Amino acid sequence: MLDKHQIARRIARELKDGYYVNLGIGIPTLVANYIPEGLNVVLQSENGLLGIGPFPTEAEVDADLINAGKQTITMQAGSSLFSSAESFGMIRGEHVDLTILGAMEVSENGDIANWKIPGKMVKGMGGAMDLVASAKNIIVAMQHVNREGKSKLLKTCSLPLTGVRCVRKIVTELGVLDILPEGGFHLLELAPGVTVDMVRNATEGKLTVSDAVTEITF
Amino acid sequence: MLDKHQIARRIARELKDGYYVNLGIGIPTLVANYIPEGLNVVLQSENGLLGIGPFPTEAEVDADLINAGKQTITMQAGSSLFSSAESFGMIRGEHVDLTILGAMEVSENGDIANWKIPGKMVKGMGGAMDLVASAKNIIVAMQHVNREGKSKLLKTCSLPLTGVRCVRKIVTELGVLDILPEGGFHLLELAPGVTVDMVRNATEGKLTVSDAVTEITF
Amino acid sequence: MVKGPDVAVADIPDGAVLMLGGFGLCGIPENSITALLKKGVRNLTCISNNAGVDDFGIGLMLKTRQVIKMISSYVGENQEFERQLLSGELAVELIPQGTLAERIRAGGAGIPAFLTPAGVGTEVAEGKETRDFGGKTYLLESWLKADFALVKAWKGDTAGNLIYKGTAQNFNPMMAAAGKITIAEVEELVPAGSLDPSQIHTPGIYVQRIFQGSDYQKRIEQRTIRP
Amino acid sequence: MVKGPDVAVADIPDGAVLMLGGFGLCGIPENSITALLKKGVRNLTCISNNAGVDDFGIGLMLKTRQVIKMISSYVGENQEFERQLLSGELAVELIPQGTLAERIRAGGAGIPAFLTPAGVGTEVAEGKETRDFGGKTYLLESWLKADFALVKAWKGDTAGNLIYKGTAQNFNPMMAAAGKITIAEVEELVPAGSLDPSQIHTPGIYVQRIFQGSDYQKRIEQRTIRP
Repeated sequence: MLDKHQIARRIARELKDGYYVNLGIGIPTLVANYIPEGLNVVLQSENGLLGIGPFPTEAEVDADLINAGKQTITMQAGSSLFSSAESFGMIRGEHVDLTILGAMEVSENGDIANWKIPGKMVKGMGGAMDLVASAKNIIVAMQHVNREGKSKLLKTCSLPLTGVRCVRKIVTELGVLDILPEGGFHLLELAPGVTVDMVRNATEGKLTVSDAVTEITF
Repeated sequence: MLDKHQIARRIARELKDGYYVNLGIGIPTLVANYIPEGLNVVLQSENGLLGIGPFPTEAEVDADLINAGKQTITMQAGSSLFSSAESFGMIRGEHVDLTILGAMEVSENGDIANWKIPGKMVKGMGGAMDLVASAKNIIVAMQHVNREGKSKLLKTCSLPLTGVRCVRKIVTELGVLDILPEGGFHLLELAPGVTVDMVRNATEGKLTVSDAVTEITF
Repeated sequence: MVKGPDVAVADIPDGAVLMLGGFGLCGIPENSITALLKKGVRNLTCISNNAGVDDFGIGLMLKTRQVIKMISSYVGENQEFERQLLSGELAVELIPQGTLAERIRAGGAGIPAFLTPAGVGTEVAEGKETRDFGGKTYLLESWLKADFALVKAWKGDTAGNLIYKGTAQNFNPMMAAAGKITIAEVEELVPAGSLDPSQIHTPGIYVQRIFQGSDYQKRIEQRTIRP
Repeated sequence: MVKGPDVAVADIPDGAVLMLGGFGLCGIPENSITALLKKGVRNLTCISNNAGVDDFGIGLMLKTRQVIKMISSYVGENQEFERQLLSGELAVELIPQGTLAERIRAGGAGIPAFLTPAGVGTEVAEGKETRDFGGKTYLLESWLKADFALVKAWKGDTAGNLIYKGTAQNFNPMMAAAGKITIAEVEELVPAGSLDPSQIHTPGIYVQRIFQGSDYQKRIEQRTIRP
């Protein structure tokens, strides 16, 4: 099984040279730590920055420079700063190559729910609905099952949706799955120590298995 | 009768302190020469500048600094430069206090025609349609009659329209006229040597005359 | 130019619709918020991406119950907010962040409505007109305007031009354009002509009142340090 | 980064839809136009506020009959243009300047349609859907995109960030965002990290190819001097 750092590390392999990438809060943020050497990847922060750098040293901390998770950050060489309207213009206009975000549920047709649990406090969707409605390519980092052991990869989402038919790929503690254009989860890779049956048991939605399932190695 | 400089000079009296003003090509451009002393008026150029200054000296000429009439210009202190989208956002959003432009015809309900003569070469409307559709206040500088002596202040415009029900005030060689909210030209001021009858003869549209018509003096 | 925050907000009436710039606590109009607290104006509708934290930003105005409605994209950092929302004292309208940014931009730019894909197929789409365009479905969203916009910039000049620092730009430029009256507070106010015209983020035409603020706290929500 | 204009435009095919930045002759992509002339690509649709003059800018491509359609707001400085238009060799679509700017902005920002008051009650409104909003009538206008956008900036860096000079900004930033492939030529190309991130007019994400141009003529249409 993968821990959250390994999920991030596996997702980082999907990055390509020259990609502009938006990383959501949580596991997706960790992907920045595993960008392969030599790849030029520019991270977009929807609050108005292209070119997120590493977290600052104590001396570098600047209250006027934060990411969408409100963490203090630095800028890479070649960065640019802009308004939220420009930032979401970039996102809506499909200029960002890849969006990586977390999810509470994903359905077999690529619907995603990650912003609201009815009956609990509503915090708001932030930029998630804009991101999922417009991303050219979406990878979801999530747990395959919830704390009660129930699948989060479903036939249809039970929670209020964030977006429809948008997720392309999912990386969980159990493995890597595509969502097929015609619908259905398609298992591609297994985490170390995980069997196809374990994935099958943890997946409520329709699951097919690649003829060439491989084990994820680091 | 007023010459074009006097028309500009009379229009300049409509300016108020703190106004942002867009000046069209031709007579409106001359208004800049007659801004009353002590008034802070900021001129907007729809190609992306707030704060047009005087024409440059030979040494100051900069090909990258022009107005909407493609003339070389300078900038005032406190200027700002921006894109055409921002510029027309300003115009459409009614942030510009006053638009002064020329016209070929104006109708008694405030319609304006100033961009196209069928059968002649079509040059395009430029920014005129955006300006007249959104201006909070529009003053037209124009000739009362054409070269054949026919009125250009009409019941309805004969030329293709630039905008509808938008003109508020007209200054011609003969005088100053408002367009009433209910329709109709309303004569307020006469140019030196001009009589009410002369204006009446030169105005095809409905004309009413103020009880207190004054003569324009400079 | 006005003397300070108290003069700047003096005529904001009870029941006004306000826009307040900032993302989280970054780039918020600290001085104007303090002046609104002092003035005690009530029944405010606040359009702001976030609602501050319990003891800073808009959170302070929630504590004093001056706000009756929030229009935001994310409000998850505030316990008093939660309490008032659950008790029905406070109304909240949640809008996707990009739609919020664009609706405010549309308000300033004179565009009453536009199409966006954000929220299609979700509860955000309920009751909204949809349109298909090139095989994709979009929602028709309308502009947002405010009686007063309160924005915060780094530098400003006496002509009202504003320059923001870092990611403190966020919602401030669109809000500056979408306020009937826009009140800008800046860390440094300079004479017109001191700023480079090509570096202005908010042209002065959008700003009706400007003052130099003081005592900026610039609180940090998630101080994250590299080892 | 590409080596120069010839490489930058090498894959622009016959029949492509281009956007070309500039207002009049101010801020036009001089080097890219020269490369297109050399390449001899034909049947182009050009979206540009103006059509150049007889012997400069897009006018040069009209002379060589490389353009079959212009989409512009004002085309009144060009006799060859007039001749081709009257003879039916050239198609032209005239769009109000603000609508043109906003349609291009919408193309880059993923907004398929929006409402604008410009042109209501005129021949521009013919065949278009209208909407009333708050007692005023608006036209529904759609986005514009291009296969290639050719823009010109003052400074640029190797990350594709652009800074424009004076009023040479005009249509360039929106076109940079609305081109599937955006080719930027700059007067000075500097390494990434040399430009202040808060002064970037066009973020590098919009620019696919950038090169340092040469031999800029920067013609002036109306040289107007103060005595």
